[in-house]
Amino acid sequence: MKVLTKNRLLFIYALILFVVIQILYSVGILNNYYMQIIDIALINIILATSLNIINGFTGQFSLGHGGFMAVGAYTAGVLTTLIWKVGQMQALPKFSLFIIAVLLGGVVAAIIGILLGIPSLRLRGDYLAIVTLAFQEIVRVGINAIDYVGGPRGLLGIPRLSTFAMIYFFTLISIFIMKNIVYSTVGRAMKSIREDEVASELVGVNTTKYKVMAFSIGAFFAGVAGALLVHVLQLAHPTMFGFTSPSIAGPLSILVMVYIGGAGSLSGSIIAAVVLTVLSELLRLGIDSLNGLHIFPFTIGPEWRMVVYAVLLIVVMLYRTEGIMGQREFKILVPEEEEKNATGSA
Amino acid sequence: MSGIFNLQQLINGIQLGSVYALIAIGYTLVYGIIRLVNFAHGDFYMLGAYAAYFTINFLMAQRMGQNTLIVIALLASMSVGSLVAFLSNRIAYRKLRYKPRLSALITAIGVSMFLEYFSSAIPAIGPSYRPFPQFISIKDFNIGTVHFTNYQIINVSIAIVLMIILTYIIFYTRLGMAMRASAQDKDALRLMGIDLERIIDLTFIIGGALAGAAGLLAGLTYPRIMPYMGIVPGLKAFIAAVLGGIGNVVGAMLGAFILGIAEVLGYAINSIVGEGIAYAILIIVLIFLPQGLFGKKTGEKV
Amino acid sequence: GCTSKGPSTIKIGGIGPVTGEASTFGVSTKNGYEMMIEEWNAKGGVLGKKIELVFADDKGDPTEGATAAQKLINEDKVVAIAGTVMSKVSLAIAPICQSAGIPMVSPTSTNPKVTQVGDYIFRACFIDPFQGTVGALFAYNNLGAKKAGVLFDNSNDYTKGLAEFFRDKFNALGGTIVAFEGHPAGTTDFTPFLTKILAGNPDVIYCSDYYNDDGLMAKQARQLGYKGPFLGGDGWDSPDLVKIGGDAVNNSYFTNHFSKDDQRPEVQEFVKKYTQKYGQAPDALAALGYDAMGLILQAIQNAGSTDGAKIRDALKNIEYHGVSGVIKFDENRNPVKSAVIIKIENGQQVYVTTVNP
Amino acid sequence: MQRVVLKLDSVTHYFGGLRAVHNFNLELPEGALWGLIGPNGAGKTTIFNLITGVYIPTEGKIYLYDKDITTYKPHDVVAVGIARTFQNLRIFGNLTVLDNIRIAGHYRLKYGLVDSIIRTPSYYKEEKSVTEESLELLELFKLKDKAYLPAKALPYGELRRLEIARALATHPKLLLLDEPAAGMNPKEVSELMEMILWIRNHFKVTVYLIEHHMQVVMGICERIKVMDFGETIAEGTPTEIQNNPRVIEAYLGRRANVKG
Amino acid sequence: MLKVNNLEVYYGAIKALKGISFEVKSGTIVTLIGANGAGKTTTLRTISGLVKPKAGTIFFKDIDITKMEPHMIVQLGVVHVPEGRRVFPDLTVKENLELAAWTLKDKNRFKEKLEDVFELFPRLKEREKQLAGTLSGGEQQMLAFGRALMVDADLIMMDEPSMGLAPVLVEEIFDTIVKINKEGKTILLVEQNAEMALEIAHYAYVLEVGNIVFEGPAKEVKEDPKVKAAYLGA
Ligand SMILES: Nc1ncnc2c1ncn2[C@@H]1O[C@H](COP(=O)(O)OP(=O)(O)OP(=O)(O)O)[C@@H](O)[C@H]1O
Ligand SMILES: Nc1ncnc2c1ncn2[C@@H]1O[C@H](COP(=O)(O)OP(=O)(O)OP(=O)(O)O)[C@@H](O)[C@H]1O
Ligand SMILES: CC(C)C[C@H](N)C(=O)O
Ligand SMILES: [Mg+2]
Ligand SMILES: [Mg+2]
Repeated sequence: MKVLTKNRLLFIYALILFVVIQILYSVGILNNYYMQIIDIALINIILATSLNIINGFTGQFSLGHGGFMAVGAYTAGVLTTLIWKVGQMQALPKFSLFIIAVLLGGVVAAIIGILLGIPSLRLRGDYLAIVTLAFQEIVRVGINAIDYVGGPRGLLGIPRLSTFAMIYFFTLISIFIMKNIVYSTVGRAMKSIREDEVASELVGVNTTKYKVMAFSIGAFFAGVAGALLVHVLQLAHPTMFGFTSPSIAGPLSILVMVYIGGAGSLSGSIIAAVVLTVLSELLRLGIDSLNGLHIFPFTIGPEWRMVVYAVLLIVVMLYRTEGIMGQREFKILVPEEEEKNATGSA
Repeated sequence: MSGIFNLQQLINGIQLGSVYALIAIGYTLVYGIIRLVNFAHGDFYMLGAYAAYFTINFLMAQRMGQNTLIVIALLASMSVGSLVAFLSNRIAYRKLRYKPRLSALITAIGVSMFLEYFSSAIPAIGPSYRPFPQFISIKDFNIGTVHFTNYQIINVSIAIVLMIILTYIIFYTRLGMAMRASAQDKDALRLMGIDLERIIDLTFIIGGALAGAAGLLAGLTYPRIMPYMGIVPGLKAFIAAVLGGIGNVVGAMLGAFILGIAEVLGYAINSIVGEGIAYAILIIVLIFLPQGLFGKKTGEKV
Repeated sequence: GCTSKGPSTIKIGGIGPVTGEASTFGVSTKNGYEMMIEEWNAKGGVLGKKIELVFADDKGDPTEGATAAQKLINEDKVVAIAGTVMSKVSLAIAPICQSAGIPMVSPTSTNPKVTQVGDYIFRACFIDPFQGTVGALFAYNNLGAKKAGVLFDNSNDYTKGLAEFFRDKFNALGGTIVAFEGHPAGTTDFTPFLTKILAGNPDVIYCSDYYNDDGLMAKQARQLGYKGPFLGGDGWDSPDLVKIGGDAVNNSYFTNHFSKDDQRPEVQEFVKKYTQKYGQAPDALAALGYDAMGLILQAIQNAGSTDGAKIRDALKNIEYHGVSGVIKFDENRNPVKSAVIIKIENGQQVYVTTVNP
Repeated sequence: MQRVVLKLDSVTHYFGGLRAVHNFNLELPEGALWGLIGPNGAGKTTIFNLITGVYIPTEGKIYLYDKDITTYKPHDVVAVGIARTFQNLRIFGNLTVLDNIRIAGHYRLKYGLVDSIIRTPSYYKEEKSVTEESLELLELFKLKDKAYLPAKALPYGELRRLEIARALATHPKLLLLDEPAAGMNPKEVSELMEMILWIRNHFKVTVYLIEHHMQVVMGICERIKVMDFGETIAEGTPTEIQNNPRVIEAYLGRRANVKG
Repeated sequence: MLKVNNLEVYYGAIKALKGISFEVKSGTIVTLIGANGAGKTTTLRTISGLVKPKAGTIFFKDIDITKMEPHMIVQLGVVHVPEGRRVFPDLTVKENLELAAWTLKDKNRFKEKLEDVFELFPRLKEREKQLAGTLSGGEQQMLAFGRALMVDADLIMMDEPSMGLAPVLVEEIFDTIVKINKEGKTILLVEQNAEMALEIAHYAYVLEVGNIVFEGPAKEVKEDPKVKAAYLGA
């Protein structure tokens, strides 16, 4: 009998986790609040891992992830809401159209990713960062100017098609695909660019191609995640994807996740996405329960939550500078054939 | 007609540019030396504005004269900007000096969030807009159809004086020389018997002081302040610094004025796309001049 | 539902942005919620129970708002929600409340779509079209303006909405819009837009922003030589307007729910108590937050139950005397209340006239 | 007659106003081991950069086996068979030693993004073969026991070996070595000399080399070219070069401490 | 003058120096030779305070400098010319020299020193206003040397001054070292070019993967058969 391959194992674990969550939900241990946190955490996993492909694995410092999210979100939202009007459809065509819409959101984002990848060929480091940031803001301003998608009012009336199962499925597939990319000659090419662009060009890596590819892969998944997100919230709004968005699923927060988790570690992004998403809610609950204890003569206002969050960010970075995982990966994500070669796994 | 209005817009742009410039210089100064994109820099500006706000309110209650008042307020905002910049360097950046560059970027984001959220959480500042005291009576000047006020004159002249002082420091003093040298090779600097950390502290102090001064000027000209007021100007200053060639102080000033004027003229052309224009210019400039307008080509040597 | 031995308090959810760039609005709103609840508790609570406000921050962001609403409903088991400030966030919260059967009253979300989400969703404020239209009528008929300039926040649906309805109505009346200028969020320097507007020699400038921006705009317009009046919406209503705008805002007008000169006791009472408690006079957001919470509590009282459906039905039939006017809901759960026009004279708000919808 | 592997035809290169290389000509025969020397800043590394496509010459042509590669991108230059090492080590420090080698096989792998994602048989087949081949190469260079360490953990001497191995992993016909002996002591230098000779024979490559260690250049190069200020000032056998007064003046110095 | 005792230095988990001890006597040229990665650079970096040792002590003129910051150590009179020259490329030659004189309080003293340096390296004087980054390798090495002389130091530590230089320049640099030594400076010289280093040094230490394996007067070391075989390429 053949032993289980890791990929199968990964799917089995994932299935078990899925069933456990479903059971916990149906018996009421996990209420809608927890499910919402789980949904957002899963979406953040896709966002952080995909940004990591660009920033952590390929070493191209991008601040434009919000732009890709927005493109994916609006593409899918326009399809489901304005064009196909799936709101009143039966479950089956509705969900298959939804999957198509999400994928198309990813594809359009990926195409934009290719376009944005092109300046990355000429720009390095902070210059690239600022151009990607400018791109993100242009997307935001651009959406503001398009009345068809609601302009500053946002795209409204999006049906709630992102069920937990749907998000879970997309997250799992995304991780699987990105893991397979990372552990392949494509991934190696990306990492070599991060390490030394000139040297990798001079050992035969077409750095142009792989930089653009990294941008489009990252953009694809950011688009998918954006599409999923707006089908949870039932609206898309330009400010959600801008530089100043305070959202836990906003671009700045995702960037933080990549580096807190460890640039160059998918596992790190997964952990950081979950930890930071949960942490932000735990702080909310923590302040509530501190106030509930009535040990202080005053009540702690909800505004202190973000103060604590900021302090924790600084502290983690000061004491875990390489991020939680550094460049290490969970064993389960490392293919058999690469086990020996993985630079330290956890 | 439209020609004259364009002249007016030009003045508007210079005024906006001078605020950007003061923030951008600090940005670029710090960047030049420790390669840190200090996201919190816009918040130093915000705290500078609050420092001026409290000082002026306090001194106005003492019935102090206009001129002394503005000088003291300027000193107060510059000191607070310096102090906060100095402390954030010591607490959040110093320990990461020899670590991967981006980890300090994340603590900078943390510092920025902290300063904003903390300011808005404490009752002394609070989240609301505060009307900035207007202790100088407005005087209007008209030349043809171009209007400007004594506020604009005060604003632009303080900015210019500070910039001249800074340029002097950087290019004609030993401190400035050390600052430029530490941007090039830190260990070598230390081997010359120079205390690198002191140079970095001083850089933050100078950068913070300029941001603080910008806070005062913004308060004077746009008389309402709030804890999140630093985000957008901070972002714009960052853009200006990159546009000018990041790390290059003169470039940052010019970048700021170019950005200010381009933005204003952009709005004058089309209000909807106006906002995108600054970003579009930036992208186009960088595609053709990847090191910014005045950045030095540091073509990596193979 | 509310069956046997319920808890000893009734929990009401409150949502608003107390952090982030909209926090200045959120805090006023939250103050309004709190004050209303304190007043009821001082009177012995509702249905014989004390009322507890469970407040959650939404940072002015839809994602955070949705999570906050889920928490209030599922963790804290609130019976109704007052919230939230920004329409974009209310639109993410509304479907959650609707499907959970929890009534929601937004104090300030003016986008017409908000209450269209479902029959559990109400609001305490005007909707965008109303004020813009009233403003245009006033400008054309009462001020005799023939040429108007418009300045608004391009990325804020409220101010853009007002601006658009003003423009459309003003045009329909036969006036000319000399410039229709949107500025980006976070702008402090409005001179480029004002310069453009003034080039058309307007008789009036319609500024549909909130007071903090309007004050600056007025100032900067005066510096550019503008002498005429400004006109705005309820966003102008704040004591800080005059502090920011100074003399520049004198002889300007805005549409509002109520006037502080209004001699109705609830208004006078509110202004006094609020100023005492928070050290500053209330703005429009505080008033609406106060009324939104009042609507909910009154409805629970009227329903005699904390059951969501019953509260909803009570809200539908309510006639509530709030500080922002007498509120009754139309079939879209929008309040039917009249607007007043207020003039600023020597830094004081002066009642001008009442306009009925 | 031996074929010419590499031909540079009146190559000139400017950096802005600076003429770094002027009218450089070269016909490197198959199997040769030639050297390029000259004072600092003479333009030697620039020649390598021009050959490998890092810069495109301002004037002149570059041919590999009669194929005009003047305007090739660096990765295309690798694909047609030219590999190089760097004056300052350029190793992928955070990648394993094995990955440093495998990446050099990248351009030969046929499987692509889609194969990686769905793990087609060709992924497994090609990954297996590139891994095996890389391990063999590491064995030859006595680095196999360090294959799974991050490269940055290796001492300097091994890094230099790794860099040469990585260059060879691209299956070059021509190997360019830029100061391979930099920072080595005389003993290590002699070992290196042997290794270069061995590489030439074992991998059947043509070698072109830049060095300041006269021991190396005079010891193993068959012919030497001397540059100064971008100009070729001399060319010939080691003995000819050692006795060329112009070279002594510009480069070697009067007390020239040169061992053959 | 300089006494190093049982110095141990780690880079993360890598032990670069395994407890070395040596001393440098006033007025001499002492050379530290050894293979690549033996720890020569690390030794100098530790003495100048750039790297902190895990164990061991360093005394300079009987002052414990083990835990001092680099700028303090320079002020005491130890100057380090780093591997690879490390001039400030975007400052002019003169500015480079001015910075090096940071620790000098007296303006006249600075002028004097500058004269001295220019006298020793007339080529630097010619290029006073040129940006250091545009100097040739040999000139940069002279500048690095000159910078060290601007500091009022008694001990000059030089890390591979001949690296990457054309033979003709190597000769010049070594001549200068001898000259300076004759003028009274103590020199600690790290070199790969063992042959030439041993020729000018008075005393030598041989370093091998973090340990000192051999020491003696330079002449003896040069003739030692083991050293000959390992470092002089027979
Ligand atoms: N990217 C570049 N931009 C501008 N000038 C350059 C560049 N690369 C090299 N140079 C200049 O071209 C000239 C030749 O440099 P090159 O690196 O080829 O010298 P080299 O002969 O290899 O010297 P060394 O022996 O010191 O390595 C030098 O003057 C150098 O400063
Ligand atoms: N920054 C560093 N991080 C990790 N290891 C280092 C670092 N610097 C040096 N090492 C290691 O410490 C050991 C000693 O290095 P060092 O640079 O002192 O040697 P060296 O004798 O100066 O060699 P070379 O002749 O190459 O200059 C080597 O194994 C080297 O790899
Ligand atoms: C406070 C305001 C900006 C809210 C606005 N009325 C809205 O509907 O979004
Ligand atoms: Mg070279
Ligand atoms: Mg060394």
